[in-house]
Amino acid sequence: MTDQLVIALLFLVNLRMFATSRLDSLIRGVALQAFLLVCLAVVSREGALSWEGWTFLSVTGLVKCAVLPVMMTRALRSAGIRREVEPLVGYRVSLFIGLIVTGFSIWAAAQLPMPDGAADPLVVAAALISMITGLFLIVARRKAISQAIGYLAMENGVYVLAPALAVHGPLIVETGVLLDVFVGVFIMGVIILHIRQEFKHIDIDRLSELRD
Amino acid sequence: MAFFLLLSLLMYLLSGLASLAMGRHPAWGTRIVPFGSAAASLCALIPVLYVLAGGTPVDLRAAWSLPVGSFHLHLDLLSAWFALPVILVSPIVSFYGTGYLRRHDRPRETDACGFFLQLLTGGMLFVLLASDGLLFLLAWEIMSMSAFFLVVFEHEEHEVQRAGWIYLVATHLGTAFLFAMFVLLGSRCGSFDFGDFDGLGGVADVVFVLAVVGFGAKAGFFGLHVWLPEAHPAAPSHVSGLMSGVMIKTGIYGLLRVMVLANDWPAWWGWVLIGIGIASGLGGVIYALVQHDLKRLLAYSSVENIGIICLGLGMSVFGVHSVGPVALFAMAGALLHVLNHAVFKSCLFLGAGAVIQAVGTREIDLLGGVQKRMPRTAALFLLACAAVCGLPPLNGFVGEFLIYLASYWSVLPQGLPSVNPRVGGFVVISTLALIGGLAAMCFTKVYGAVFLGEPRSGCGSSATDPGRDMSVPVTVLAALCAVFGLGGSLLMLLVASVAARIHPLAMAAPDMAPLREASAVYLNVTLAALVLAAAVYGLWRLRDRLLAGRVVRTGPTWGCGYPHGTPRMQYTGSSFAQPIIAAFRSLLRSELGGDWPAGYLPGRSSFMTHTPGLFMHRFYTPLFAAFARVAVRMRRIQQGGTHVYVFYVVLALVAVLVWSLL
Amino acid sequence: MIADFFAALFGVTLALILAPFLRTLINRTKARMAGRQGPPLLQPYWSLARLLRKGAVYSTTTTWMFRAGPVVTLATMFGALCLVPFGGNPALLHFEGDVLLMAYLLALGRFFTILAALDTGSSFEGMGANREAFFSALSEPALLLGVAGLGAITGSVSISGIYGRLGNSAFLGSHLPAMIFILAAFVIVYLTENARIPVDDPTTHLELTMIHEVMVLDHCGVDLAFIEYAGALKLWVLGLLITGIVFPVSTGSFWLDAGVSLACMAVLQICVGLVESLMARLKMGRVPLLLGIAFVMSTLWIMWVVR
Amino acid sequence: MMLRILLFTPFLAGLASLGIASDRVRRRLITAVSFFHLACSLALWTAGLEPTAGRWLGLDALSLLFLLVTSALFAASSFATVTYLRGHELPEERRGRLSREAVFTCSMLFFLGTTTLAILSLHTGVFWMAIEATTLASAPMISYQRSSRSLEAAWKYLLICSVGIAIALVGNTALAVSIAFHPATYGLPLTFRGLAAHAASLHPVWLKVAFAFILVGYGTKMGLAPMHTWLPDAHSEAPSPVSALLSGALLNCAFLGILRTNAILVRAGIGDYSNGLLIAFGLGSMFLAGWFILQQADFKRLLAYSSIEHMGILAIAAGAGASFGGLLHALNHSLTKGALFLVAGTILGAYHTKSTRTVTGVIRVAPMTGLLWIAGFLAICGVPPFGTFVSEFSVMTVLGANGRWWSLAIFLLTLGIVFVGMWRIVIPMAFGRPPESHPSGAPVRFLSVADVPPLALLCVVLLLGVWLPEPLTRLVTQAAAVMGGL
Repeated sequence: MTDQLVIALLFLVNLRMFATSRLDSLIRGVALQAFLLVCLAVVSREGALSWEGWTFLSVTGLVKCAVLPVMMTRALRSAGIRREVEPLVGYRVSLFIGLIVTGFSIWAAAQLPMPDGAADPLVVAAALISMITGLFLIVARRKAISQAIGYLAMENGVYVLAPALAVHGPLIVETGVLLDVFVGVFIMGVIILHIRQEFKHIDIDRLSELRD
Repeated sequence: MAFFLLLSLLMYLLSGLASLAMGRHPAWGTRIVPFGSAAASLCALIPVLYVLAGGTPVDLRAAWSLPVGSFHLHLDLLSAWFALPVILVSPIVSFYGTGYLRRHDRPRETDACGFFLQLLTGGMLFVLLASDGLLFLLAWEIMSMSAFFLVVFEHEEHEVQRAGWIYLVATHLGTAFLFAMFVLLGSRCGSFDFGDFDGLGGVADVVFVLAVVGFGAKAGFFGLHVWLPEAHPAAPSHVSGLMSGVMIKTGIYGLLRVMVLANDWPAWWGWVLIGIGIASGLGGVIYALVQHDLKRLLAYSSVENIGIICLGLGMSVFGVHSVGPVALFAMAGALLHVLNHAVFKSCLFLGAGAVIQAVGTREIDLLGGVQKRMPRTAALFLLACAAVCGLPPLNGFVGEFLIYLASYWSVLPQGLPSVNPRVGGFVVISTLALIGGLAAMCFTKVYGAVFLGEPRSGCGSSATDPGRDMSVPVTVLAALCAVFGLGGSLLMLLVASVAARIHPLAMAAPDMAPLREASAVYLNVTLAALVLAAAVYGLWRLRDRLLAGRVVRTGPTWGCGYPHGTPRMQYTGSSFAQPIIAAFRSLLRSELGGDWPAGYLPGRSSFMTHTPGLFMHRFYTPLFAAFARVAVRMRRIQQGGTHVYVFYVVLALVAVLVWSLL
Repeated sequence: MIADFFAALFGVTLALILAPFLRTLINRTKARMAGRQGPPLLQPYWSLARLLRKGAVYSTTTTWMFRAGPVVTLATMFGALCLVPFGGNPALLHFEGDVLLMAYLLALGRFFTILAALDTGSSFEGMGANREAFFSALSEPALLLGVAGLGAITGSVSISGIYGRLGNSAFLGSHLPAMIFILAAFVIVYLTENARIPVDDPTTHLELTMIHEVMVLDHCGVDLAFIEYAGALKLWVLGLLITGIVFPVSTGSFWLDAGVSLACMAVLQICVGLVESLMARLKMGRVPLLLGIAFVMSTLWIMWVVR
Repeated sequence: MMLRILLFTPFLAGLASLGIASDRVRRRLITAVSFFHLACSLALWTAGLEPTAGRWLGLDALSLLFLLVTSALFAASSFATVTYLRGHELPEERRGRLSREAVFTCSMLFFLGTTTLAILSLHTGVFWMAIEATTLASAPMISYQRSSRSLEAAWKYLLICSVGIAIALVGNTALAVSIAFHPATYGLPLTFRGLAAHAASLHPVWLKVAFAFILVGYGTKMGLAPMHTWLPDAHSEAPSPVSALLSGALLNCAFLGILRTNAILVRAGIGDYSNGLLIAFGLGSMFLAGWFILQQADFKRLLAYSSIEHMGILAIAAGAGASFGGLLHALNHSLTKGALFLVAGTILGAYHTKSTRTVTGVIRVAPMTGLLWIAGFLAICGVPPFGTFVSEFSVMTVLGANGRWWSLAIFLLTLGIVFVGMWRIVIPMAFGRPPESHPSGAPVRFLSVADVPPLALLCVVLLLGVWLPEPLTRLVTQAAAVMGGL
């Protein structure tokens, strides 16, 4: 029951991320997405969770819902931009694409041969849609920061895919993955700052001096 | 015997390295290369003569740690025969080279030149010895690459760089076909050892085509010849001599090596070879005729001679299906022409080099009257010219004589079912005759325009014969032209065993009796030559005797009533070639230019012709331009947008998923 | 064997003596056609003798090449003379492929004539040399191919063999058209090589129209004599190739054969005279066409011979 | 033990370098650590190979081979790094602890560490971690100059590779799922070897999915077309020693992941599928790279594209089952390309431009550099007697033996295009007169210090072309066996 609720929320959040133009709401969206995904991870393995599992999940939640968003917001401030004007793909179209993609991911999740003990296909679908959202943001948005957000969203999706498919990676690996993501986003932020200093803007499509 | 071969290869390498190391040494610098080359040649000469004299083939296998291929050297009659020109010409050339390069002041390039010259010569020998696919390619590339570094000797000039690039591309694209050929053979025969290639793994026809293209690029078959007229003018003259005289023959060698491994020679191989022969022979000589650049002209004449060799090979393919001595004669003729062309062509290049160095230009139409200033060089060059025209009693005649003879035999009625031999012989005779006439025209043009008459420009008014270091090698080569010509019978005896064993049918029972008769026949030619010489001498004396008591005055050339003749009014090489340009307009597509005399009192007028290479101009240049255009169009893929790049990733992922799940 | 040798020797000496006389025949014919008296019969001999007695003027431009030209040309003609059979007997020197030697001896002589002409540095002689080289390059294949055709018919690869066997009438049947074409080709080659009308005009003195004559403009005295004599010999040598086809004599008796061939030779020269007086010289640009025709005709035998 | 030392030394040194104030010490540190690393891996080799199979880390022939290549390249390029840093001294106030150069040193050492980790890791997850970590460690090195171009390159590199590697993570998950269907494999630790051992009882569909994701993911990092797009930018903008490392070490690591996964599929009996994909991507990469090499205006980009082409060759070799030739080619290519990038760095230092049109007459300006430039290109074109010739030829022979004639044709065609394009560019660069702008008065030294490392590398390649030492042959053979999934 709860998980269905979470999934529904998740779909909504993702659609919102497809459609929104304000970068701060995008960040909030990704934070919320992360939170919901963690919740999904919790509910998808019914309570069979050791204490280090709990700690790990809480750490993850902390990093993904609090630390990274905060970092992003600060990068956003220093970059001094609020919203994504004229994206490569307009917002209505994006929303439309979002709907299509949602449908596709639900269908795809239904197609997959599930191992026993796997969660509800909808969970998988939720993971997929989050990933696709991330990819879409990277492809269809101009600002470097929204691409970073996209990367984060994608990571969220990938991250929850494992528990959804009843795959329990060893803790150390999970930690390493989390660390990587953290450092990755951190460095992205740093580079965004440098780009900001160098170019006075962070429009990726104007960032195409290197070409053949 | 194998020891000597290894030793000679090693000597080439070591002397090359030594010349790199101590090239500036006052005493040694100039000596290392030629003497090293001579010593190596002597070492190689022993086993080569041993094999040619009927000894057992020299075979050497050694362990080699590479994943594919094995270290297998093999010196049989075929490779021994092709080794002859290498051994004979390379030392002479390198002796000349030291003198030639001393006159350029480029110490570093000179050292490199010495090194790569040794590498080239050793590489050629290595190619002839290698009896394993990988080893062969190794040797082949070493040879080609060192030739490249020799070509770019004067690398500041843009033409030289371009020439080097063209040569490199030509040789490498040719080699790509050889890669394919050896991979095919290896996959069919299970190993890369030539010993296992018997019957060419049942894919003889494919292999033959690949070999024709791959080796033809090196040999300079017409159409694949574009690098010769570029590289030879660019390279130092002795290098051009070596490349044009000897290196391009390795292409013929490779082709023959492959053909020998076949069980049978289908008739269409013969037609292919004769077709190549006609194209190369006629195309080569016609293009040679219309050139203004002395060395470019010589390069085209090499294409022509390769064509003659191909005609011989084609005839011998037909000979396999015919009776009588056709196959034997044709093959022997081709092989002899390989040797003889090596001699007279290198002689021509060395002589041309001496002239060019003395007068400082390669433009034929700027020269004239060089004979008065460089009489010795002129005489030697004349000899070589007569040889390249195939005039008796010089060595150019020997090979052509045999090929002609084979063709005459093959048109005789023999009651064979197939008409291929008779028609083939008929075609070969007509082509050879045309080539001969045009070649005579071409080289009378060269000699007349460069050496005879009055100087057409100030070029080289102070030219003199070069010193002994350069003139002796040329003399030796010219002498070889005469000796090989007069001793044609002996050459035929020498080549008999080789030619007789090459044929797939004759392998078992080589029959070289006809060649013995032919060599006896050729004695008549020698005899006639001697009689001729006697007659010339006698008539000359007679003339002197008759003129003895008479008034012999000198005066200006009769100008036919035009009193103010100037040297620039002489018939130039261009005007000499004009009828050809007119006759073959459609083929040559020469560009005629200059301003024609106009009005009643015309001012200064001029005329120029330029004949671009057909394939270069109409095929390769457009082709490469097209490639460049496509490349530019492809650039759009890498247009700089990150999201586009990520989109590529996504697309690839989707594509792969779809392909793997559907 | 010995008889053959002496017969051939006789043929050669006959040629050496009678060759200049052929000029007379041609000129007489032309004169008669033009209704003139014509030069005395022995005129060529007189002119040769006078030339041999003259002194010489050499251009300062020239080198030994200029002097070598006539000598080598004459020598090569001697050589060629030894290779063609006369009157059904094998030639003085005959072997497989002697036709090649003959053709290339002619080429050698031409080579030196051309170089000698270029040695003078005169633009006119250069022009003549150029034409000579070009036209001979076209006529040589016709000659060699024609001989090859005859060889294919008779089954021999030496001139003497070929002309010896042409006698028996077995070839006349199916091969007649082939032989006619070859003959036609030979006639054109004959006119070209000997610089006769319609290819060249030996009588005119307008340098621009001449080929062979203009090449020897600067030669005089002995050299000119050599050249003239060589030209006469060339008439004879190539003439034998034609007469051998037209009238392949093989009556047993030697003297008869010799006489017949001499008669044929005379007739041939008269025909040449007739051609010269009935035809005009072709435009220089058309000559290659004519030679092309000769080449084609010399190839046509393939259709009858190779089946 | 040895492995741990090998692994942790770089990390510790990296952390330490952050705290070091003096540039000289830090630069010394780089050289010292790289040579220590090289010594350790050589010691591992000479110690004789016992496949240590820990749960996370382990050493087998394959990893040893790549380890040797990596540490050799690091050792070679450490000198060049030092010279580079000397050449780009920062202003006084920017020196000291946590300075940009300190960060650079740190990330370089971390890069070494993460590369080692990737090579040594047996567990799919750890491998993934390590690969992502290499990206993170190398990004700051690319953006070292802080120029607009280098920042752009770094951003593209970071983003595209991160996305790709995230995709690869999905592949890992799919692998994990594929074991969940069969009791024999349920709960199996996700080590490459373990998976290969039980390959038969894995779920084929999930395996296919896994391979698809992993191929695209790690392929992005390896530079297979069309995921290669970051590679030319990163290689051309990074400092030349870094480019050498990226091209010689990093790409190989990603390739390692694909290899090990492919081994699993081969053992699972769906090798045709994965091999077909590999060959397709390989040919695609070669072909595309060939076109971009034609008329390339920037010689570092030229080298980058040639790396793409050679990655294609490696993929083809893996797909065609030319294990020996492929691994040999990986070795040869890494050494050659490393040498070429180092030489490119020298040329860049001498001419201050990467434009192929303005650089002329290198053998006049710096003879040895010019010679190395030419020799390097001969080697990279697979011209004998260099090792690349042997390895490429043996790959071709396998293609022929499998009867893949079309692949062979495209292969040869591409090699031809590449050759034409490269020499069109290289001849005017190496030969000719130096540009007028260049100070001709400068005294020409035949051999400068900067030439020594590339010279050494090329000598090794040359040696490998004429003689393979027996231990190396054994190593490569064993590695090939590992490639077969044994």
